[in-house]
Amino acid sequence: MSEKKPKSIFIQGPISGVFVGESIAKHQSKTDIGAHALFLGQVRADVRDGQRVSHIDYSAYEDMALQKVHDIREAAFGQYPLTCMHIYHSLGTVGAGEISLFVFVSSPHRDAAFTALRQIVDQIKSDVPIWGKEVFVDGDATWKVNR
Amino acid sequence: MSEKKPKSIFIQGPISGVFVGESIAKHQSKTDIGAHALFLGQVRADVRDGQRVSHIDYSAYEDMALQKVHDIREAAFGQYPLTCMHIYHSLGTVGAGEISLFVFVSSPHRDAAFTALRQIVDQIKSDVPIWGKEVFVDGDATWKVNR
Amino acid sequence: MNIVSEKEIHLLAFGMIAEVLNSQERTWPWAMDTDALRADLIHIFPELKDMPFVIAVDMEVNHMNQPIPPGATVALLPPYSGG
Amino acid sequence: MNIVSEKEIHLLAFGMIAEVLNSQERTWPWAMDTDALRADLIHIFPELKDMPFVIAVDMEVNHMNQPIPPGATVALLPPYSGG
Repeated sequence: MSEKKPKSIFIQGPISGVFVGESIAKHQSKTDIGAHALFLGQVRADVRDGQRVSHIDYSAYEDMALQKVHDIREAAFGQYPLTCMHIYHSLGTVGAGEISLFVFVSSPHRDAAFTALRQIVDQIKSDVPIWGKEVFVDGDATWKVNR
Repeated sequence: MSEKKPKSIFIQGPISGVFVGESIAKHQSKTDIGAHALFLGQVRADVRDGQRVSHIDYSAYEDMALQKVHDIREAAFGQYPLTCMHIYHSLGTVGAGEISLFVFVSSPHRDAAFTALRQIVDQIKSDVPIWGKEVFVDGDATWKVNR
Repeated sequence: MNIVSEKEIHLLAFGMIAEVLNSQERTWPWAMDTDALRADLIHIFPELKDMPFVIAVDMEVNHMNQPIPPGATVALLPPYSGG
Repeated sequence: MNIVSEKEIHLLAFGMIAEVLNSQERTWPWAMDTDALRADLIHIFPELKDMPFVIAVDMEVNHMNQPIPPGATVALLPPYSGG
């Protein structure tokens, strides 16, 4: 365990469009940025065995998740010329159509932002201990499986 | 020329974070979307020959630009399983730190959104008749060159 | 757009080319193809000789020489720099 | 976190594993390594036999068998599904 606890990435409930818009606006003073690439993961109302997903309940091993995200951040900053990076993930209930993951990467030129964004999102899905339980409209539930 | 004029992509002046946030929020009713990928092009305060860029003045051959964007859209919808796509570009003055290009691609899964986003941004830069004149703090100006 | 006669074209210019022509939009004597038009333009505006631009005829760019119908809308397009 | 004795570990469980254990957090008898712990857990909770999970020892996952220090924080992690 590191001495310093990494900054939290967790937001209780969904991530709003307003929050994303405000995050973007905060970067106007960083005039060496030429490219922002953003990813937003949205909960789908998937139908499984005739049941439609109403919402996902997210939980996490928070301490370990923050360490993993810290490692993902450091690796990306070491590989690509990035100006900044912000990562947010929901905990608790996020309804169908709402946003549960927000990754925001900025760089002077677009290639680094695109490549880093994709890598970071893939690593968040594969390496960060977060779980989603899909709750159906009728109250049944199943644990989400990432592709 | 096609019979039907394509929807405009042009916004007078910079594209705001609020506008991006509102665009995102409008997609909450589309519950088959799982992934949004967004690109924002921001004006850099580059220094050339000791002069710092204050703003860019954008102009376009609007009719042809809309045709080209229409072609880019149709090609991407034909190639990838996309749910929706929005493209906006500024005309007129956009200051350093402000946003002049906003591309927003949504799909059920993230791979299509990432791949389509990058292709669309590259094609907008290479195929759409838009020009930026970089105006320096002291009033001098030079025509922007895309990398 | 202005009405152009059968022996004229509608000429649009953008970016640094518009600065040389000192206008974005004007009528211009018809030329039979884009090579001929380019020669006519360089004759009047010698600075264009060293400036890169392509010529769109009715919004179509062809990097080969292409015919110009009388009355066409012809646009002079320096390298794009959107985004 | 609770204080655990030298012959205990602090056991965390997540996702569908937490549902089987009916708790997210408990003390558990120390086992010398992750293979031994897995066997102990399956003995008490036979459903775990057919459920995929990895074991993190003090937040480190090693897909090989790894030793468990007494007093360690050990977490049972089913496949991640964030995003």
